[in-house]
Amino acid sequence: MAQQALLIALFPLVAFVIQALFGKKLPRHGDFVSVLAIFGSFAVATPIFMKLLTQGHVFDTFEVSWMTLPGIEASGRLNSSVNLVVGVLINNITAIMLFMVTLCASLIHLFSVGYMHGEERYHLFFAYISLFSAGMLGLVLSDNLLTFFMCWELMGLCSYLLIGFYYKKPSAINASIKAFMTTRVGDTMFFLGIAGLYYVYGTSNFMAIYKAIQAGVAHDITIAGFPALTLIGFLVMMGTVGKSAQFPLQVWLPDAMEGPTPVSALIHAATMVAAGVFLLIRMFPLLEASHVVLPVVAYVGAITAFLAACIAIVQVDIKKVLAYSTISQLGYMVMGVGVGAFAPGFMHLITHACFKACLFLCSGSVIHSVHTQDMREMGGLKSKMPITFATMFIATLAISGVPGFSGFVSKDRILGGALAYSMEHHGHYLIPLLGFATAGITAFYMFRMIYMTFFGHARDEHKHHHAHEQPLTMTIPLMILAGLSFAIVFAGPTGIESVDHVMPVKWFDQALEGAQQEMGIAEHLSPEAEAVHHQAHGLALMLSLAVAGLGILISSITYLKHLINAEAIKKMVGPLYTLLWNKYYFDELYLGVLIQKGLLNFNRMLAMFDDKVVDRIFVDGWRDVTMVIKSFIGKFDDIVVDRVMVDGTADVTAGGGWIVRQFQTGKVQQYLVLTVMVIIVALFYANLGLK
Amino acid sequence: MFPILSVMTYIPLLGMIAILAAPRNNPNLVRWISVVATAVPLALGIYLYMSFDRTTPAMQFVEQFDWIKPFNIQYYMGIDGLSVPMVLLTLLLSFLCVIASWGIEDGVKGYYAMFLFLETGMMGVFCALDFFLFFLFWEIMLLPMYFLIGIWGGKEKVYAAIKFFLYTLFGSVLMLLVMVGMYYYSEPHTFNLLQLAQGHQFVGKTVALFGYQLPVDKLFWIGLFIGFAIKVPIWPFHTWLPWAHVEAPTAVSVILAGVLLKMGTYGILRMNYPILPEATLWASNFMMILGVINILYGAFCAMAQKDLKKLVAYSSVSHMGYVILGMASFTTAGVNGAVLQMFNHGTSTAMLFLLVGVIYDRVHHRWIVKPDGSKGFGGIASVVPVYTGIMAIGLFASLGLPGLSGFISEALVFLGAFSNPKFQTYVVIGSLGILLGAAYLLWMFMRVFLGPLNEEHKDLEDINWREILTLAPLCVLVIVLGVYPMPVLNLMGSTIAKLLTLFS
Amino acid sequence: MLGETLHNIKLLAPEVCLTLFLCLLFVVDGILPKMRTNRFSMITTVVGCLAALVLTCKVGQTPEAYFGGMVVNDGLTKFFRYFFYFTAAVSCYLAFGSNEIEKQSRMEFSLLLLCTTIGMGIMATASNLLVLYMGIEMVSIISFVMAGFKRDNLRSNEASFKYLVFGGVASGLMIYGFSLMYGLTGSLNYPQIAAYLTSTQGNLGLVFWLALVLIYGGLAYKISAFPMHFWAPDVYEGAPTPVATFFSVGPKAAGFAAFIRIFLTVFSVKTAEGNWQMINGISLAHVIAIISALTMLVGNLSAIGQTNVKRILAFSSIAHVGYMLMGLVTLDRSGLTAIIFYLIAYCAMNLGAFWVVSVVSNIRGREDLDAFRGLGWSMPVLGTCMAVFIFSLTGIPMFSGFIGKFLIFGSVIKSGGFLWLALLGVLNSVVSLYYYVKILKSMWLDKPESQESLSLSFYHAVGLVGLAIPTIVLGLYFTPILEFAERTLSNIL
Amino acid sequence: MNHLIQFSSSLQGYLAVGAILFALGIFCVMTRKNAIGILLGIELILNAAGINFVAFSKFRTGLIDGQIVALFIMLIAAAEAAVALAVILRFYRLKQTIDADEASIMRN
Repeated sequence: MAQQALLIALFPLVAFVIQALFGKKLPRHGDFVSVLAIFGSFAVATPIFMKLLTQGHVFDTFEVSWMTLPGIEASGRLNSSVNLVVGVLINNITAIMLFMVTLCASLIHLFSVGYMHGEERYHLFFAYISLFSAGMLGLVLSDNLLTFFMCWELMGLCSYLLIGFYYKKPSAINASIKAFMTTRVGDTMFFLGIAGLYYVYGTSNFMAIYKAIQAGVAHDITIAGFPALTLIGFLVMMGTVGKSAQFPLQVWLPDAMEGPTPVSALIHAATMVAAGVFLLIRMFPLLEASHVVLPVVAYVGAITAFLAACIAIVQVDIKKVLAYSTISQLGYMVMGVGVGAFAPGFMHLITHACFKACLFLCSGSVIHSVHTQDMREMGGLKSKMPITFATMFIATLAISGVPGFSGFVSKDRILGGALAYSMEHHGHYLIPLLGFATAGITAFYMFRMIYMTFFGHARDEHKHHHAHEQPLTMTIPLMILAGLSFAIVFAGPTGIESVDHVMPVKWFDQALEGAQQEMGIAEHLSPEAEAVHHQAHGLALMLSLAVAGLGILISSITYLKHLINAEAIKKMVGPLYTLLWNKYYFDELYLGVLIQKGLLNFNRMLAMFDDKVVDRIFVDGWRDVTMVIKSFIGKFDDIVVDRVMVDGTADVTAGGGWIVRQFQTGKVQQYLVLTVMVIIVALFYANLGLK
Repeated sequence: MFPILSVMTYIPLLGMIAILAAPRNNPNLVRWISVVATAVPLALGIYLYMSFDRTTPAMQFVEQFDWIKPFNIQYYMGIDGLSVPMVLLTLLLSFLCVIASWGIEDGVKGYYAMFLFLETGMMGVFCALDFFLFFLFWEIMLLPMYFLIGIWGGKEKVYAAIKFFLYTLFGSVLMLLVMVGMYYYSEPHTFNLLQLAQGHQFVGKTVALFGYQLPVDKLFWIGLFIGFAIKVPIWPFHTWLPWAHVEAPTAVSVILAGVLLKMGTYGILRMNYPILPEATLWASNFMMILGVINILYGAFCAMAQKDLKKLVAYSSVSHMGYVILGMASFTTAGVNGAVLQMFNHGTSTAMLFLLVGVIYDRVHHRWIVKPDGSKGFGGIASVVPVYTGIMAIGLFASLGLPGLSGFISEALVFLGAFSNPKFQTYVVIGSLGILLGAAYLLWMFMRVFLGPLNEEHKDLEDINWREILTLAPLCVLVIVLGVYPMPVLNLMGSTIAKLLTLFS
Repeated sequence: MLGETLHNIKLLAPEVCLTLFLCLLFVVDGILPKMRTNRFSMITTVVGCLAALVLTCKVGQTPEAYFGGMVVNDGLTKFFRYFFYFTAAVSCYLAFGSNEIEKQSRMEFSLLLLCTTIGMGIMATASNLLVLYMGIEMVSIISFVMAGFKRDNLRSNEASFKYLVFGGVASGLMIYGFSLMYGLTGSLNYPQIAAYLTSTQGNLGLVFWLALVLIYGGLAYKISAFPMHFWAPDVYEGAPTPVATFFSVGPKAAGFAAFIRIFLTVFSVKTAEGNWQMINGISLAHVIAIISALTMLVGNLSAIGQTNVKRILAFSSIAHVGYMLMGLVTLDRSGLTAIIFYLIAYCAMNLGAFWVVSVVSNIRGREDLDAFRGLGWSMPVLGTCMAVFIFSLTGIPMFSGFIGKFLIFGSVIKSGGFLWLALLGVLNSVVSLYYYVKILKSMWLDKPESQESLSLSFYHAVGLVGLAIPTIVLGLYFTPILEFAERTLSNIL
Repeated sequence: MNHLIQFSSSLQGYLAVGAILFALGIFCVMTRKNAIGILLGIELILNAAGINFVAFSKFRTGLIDGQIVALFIMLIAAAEAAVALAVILRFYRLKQTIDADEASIMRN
């Protein structure tokens, strides 16, 4: 079964090659090649998912040795001292991820056929998207961190190419380089983490690492002074921080909105950014083993969630709002994993992928019809675009955590886990606090977006007049994605008996249970811990409902009924608003101080140093030194020193040559004087030598 | 049996003689002679690759007979895992460069004669196993390089040529002293590199210098290291590189970056490591520091460059830093990664230089940002799409993007170096190089290819078939080795394993 | 008695043969004035030299002193005789191709050249202070005349005047040194002097050192070593190029012959396994090392700033004397083999380099670097030969110059004590590249102003290529020369 | 200095004369402006050597080879003088002066 799974990643790869080489010449510029390829992958992924649903457990691996470097034993026989083995791992998590990724990707491919119609480099767009899908699926399938990292960076490349798709716009190029460089910061640390793993365990295969951690191998090894597991855990976390745009490396995601909207949907909502969280899930046993890293992960997640949510409030660009909401939701997932709620975190990843993809595609269809991204120029589109409105509204309900929708199920569990974590450890109350606050703010700004775009009167008549519903190819994906946002799809025990028995399908929890067994972390809680959890989940349910309702209420008052004047609040809040508007000045900090003033000046100075000083002083010129001497010794030397200056050590030798040549005065008698003087000196030494 | 190595080395020499004899006013005949003179050794090289035995670390295709009996100097040629990749790289790049320099008009005979003479020198260096023969080929290469840079170079060609010649000669005269020293301090006086490596002959001895009794093996190690470090180039000795690369014609700077830089590291692995293992261990920390400096220094300087070729030159300094990092780690993965990086850097930098040459032939300037601050190039991706595509491949290969060859060797170097507990802090600092590498290459890609079109270059015509022919094999190599590196990696495995037994 | 003199004359056959050719020239000069201006005199000189070469092969190999110990015939003499006659033949061939020697004074030139060659022969075979003085003076006085051969040229006259004054004083010092040595040891023959010096068991007085310094002064003038090198650049630049060519190789080698002869037979004694060991009390190794270092430095450093190619080559010949003296530091077999090989290599490459300068001065009338501009492209054969000679002079492998330096550094490093000297020598050869390549830069790297393609006459081409080929061949395969040097050294008296 | 003592007393005188002549010769060569003056200096040096040889031949060895050398020295001095005068004559014809410092066209 694992061999067929390889096909999932190979189809889009083949599509990329075909598209890149012959895209332009194919009919319809070859968009059908990519779409067929991704649907093919979906077709292969579904039976695996079905097998998981029916049997509740699926496991298969397939390995091939990629690089073997021989070493010589004492006996002189060649053994393979370094053997990099790579392959495919299919377990419950992979099956779910495969299904979700291929589903979202297929729908987004379909959507972009309509959205990108008429674009100048149409065929290249599909080439890049296929390459990206191949990278993402490769990442999901790979059973070791090396190929994981390779696909990870391949996706980084595709996001660079796709963000910079409209390369005529300077802002797009800057955004693409910013994205690539920021993620690369995270990737470099992640790679060091992998190197650490090879150092500690000699392999980066997940299964091998799980077994080694269970066996308690290598708890005492230190790398460069730090305990090994903590350092590796931290480095792996930094990989996620880079890729999933967590604090402090979150600056690139909002700018990544420069790319076409399907790209934002596929890459910057559903899959790539989720890969960071997927990494945490894959490496959860390692993080858990190091005890120090998990709380850090939780705090990073919580802080990112809260900060991003606040910024989203003030955004006017529809895609920017969604971008910040993505960062915020990712913060949720990271917080979930951080507090040990590993299963809800993964669940939120899946649910978020669906409804966030739907939200982005809806915003895409809105932008496609009104040709602007600024919400202040929209309004009253409800009547004009009924299907887009309906699907977008469902997705908004899901993300705001309204019960009955998938978002509620996963977010509630995460908040429950966070609460349980803080109650258990009698500390860290900041994490659940930030969690609930973010939940409220999320509801607030999502409904603000809905009201500003669809409700109220049209602010710009010309655009309103043009608004029209999108063709079927674009609306069908919206409907399917909206459908997935309903809770029954993922229903699982919500802790409330009455609600639970209504939800017939518990497949998700069974799958996660099986996965935890494999990872060796199925913690069997002690009775009182069980009670604390139960109590926490009940409390969390109440709190999240209250907070979500509050958010929606405030949002409707200000933006639907206009009872509170948003402008007045803005003035009253004043400096806080500008702080939020400038995204806490992170951009200025990174780009301005760190890059412009710090790095580039340093380079310019170093290059000048290399060219002028090292090249000149050590090698080419003693000019400055001779200048200093000149100023002291005065006129006579001025004549001698000036004529000596030629070029560097060459100066010195040439200078030496010049001095020696001055003895060659041309007058033969002076030669004789010199010769006789040398002979007298020689005699003096001979005499001295004799004594 | 058929002396394949000598034949491969001397066919270009025959080609040179044929060219000198060819009539003056027929440049095409000269070009075709040189194509044949490089194609035949390439074909033999492919046969060599096929029939090379990957399992034994011993020397293969050995040719050994007495040359100068009184000094026990032998004509001793042979290749093993270390030299095969370099030999193949030399043959391939020479063949491609001969095609790439089709556009040379003035002094065609002189140019191709010098070029073929250079190839003989390079082949000799990689195949020679007798120190005297090695030194002979090592210095012979300087002559054609001086004339190639000096006559067909850019504006400051004369200064660059003499600087290159003086620098490398300084290095190689130190090597001459070490060679003679090793001859007289080895028990049965010999120049044979394999015999010199037997029995740690130089460990105890000392020599008097300025009144002190200095240990002989450390002095030899330092002398050889300086000679080879100038070639690599390693940090304090690198200032000739930007000059020589910028002023040399395209094909020559490809060979300079593709092959000549590797001779330094190849020399260290061929001589310093096996003959003076104790001294190498003694100096491993020192080499690691220099490697890290090379990486960061090259990257930082590259960031501030405004000339395309100088940027690629400094990037070579940075990439060679990885090789030194890998070599100094004494781990299987590290050293294998280093030798693979020598091969991969050869292909990816050759691509970059060829591409810079393509744009230079059309526009006759290489300014990313003109000295007066105005834009050199801008947004030419829309005008020359195919060229941009190939440049992207070359760029991302040298960037170390997974899926292309640069990543594999960088990964091996870092995995290897990291698994040696002594050097972990160095590796962490060195990994900054990966980050900076991405920065300056992407900055260049953005400034030259993306953004609004610079009107000056509206009518730039795209890459033609001849240029594609030179770049295609390199693209294929870069991609194939990125996916499955074993075809090149298994060549060197057994030799490096045997080499490392000295250090375990 | 008669039989013995006959035997002695048979041993002196080459010199005798040359004298006969000299007389022939005198007679022809008197009888057939027409022969003065054509190539007859060159042909006779060359034939004379070849005949002498053949006779030297015939002369017996067994080392013996004859004419009462005043003259000795052994391996050293045989080698240097080959050397002188070859140099004389080539210089004469070169001179007749250059327009600096007018047609009417061709006869005189050949006469002077033959005479100098005989003088050099005597210097090499002398094992008696008087005979040595005769030989040196014979060569010097004729060289004064040859230096000033271009009568109406101011620079040539100035060259001969300087050479005259400096040479006169130097040989004066030398003969005064000889007188003191004669006074101290009571004999003129080297063996007796050596016997006396060994008998003093090391407590040699100040007089001996004074004599030694003065004798060194005289000999250093001949090979233009450190304190006595001042005359060389001016004389080489002023003298006509063929004469300068001859000066840089012939008399210099003769000086070396005398230097080695005195060193080996007077100041040291032959040890068992064929090396030489200083007489106790005289440890000159460090003195020679310092002299060689200073000579190298003076030669190389002064040459850097020069623009006149002849002057560059003059300084380079001083530098090469410095390299050769390094061989004498250890006085063992490898050192002397190195000197012999270096002399052979130096002869070929230096003759070639000067020959190119002579051809250029034929065409362009002047010898500064601008005259060489673009000559590589207009005369490829000349350019390539010059490249071969220049790279060989610098010591780049594949050329004989490198092998010379390789052997010299080898002998120095082998002795172990003088690593600093080897380092200095190596750095000097890097510095030497700087000014040598300036010549190639102007020949090849600079484009010629006018595109006129000059043709190199066959007369010169034969000579140049004839010298370039051995420079390359010796660079690649030099075993026969080593064996020849071995034979030479094995039978020194 | 003990070697000199064993010679008979009168040798001292000759050697002293020789040495003085030698010193004068060198001094004369170095200081005289006039080219002919320089030649005189050279002749003085050669004669000093001649005196030494004759003195040693009489007192030290008693053989006549010292005197033969003196003869040869005179011979060579004559030859040298002839050539020198010819060169100086040509020098005068070209530069109308025989000041030694004039001969310095070719320098460093």
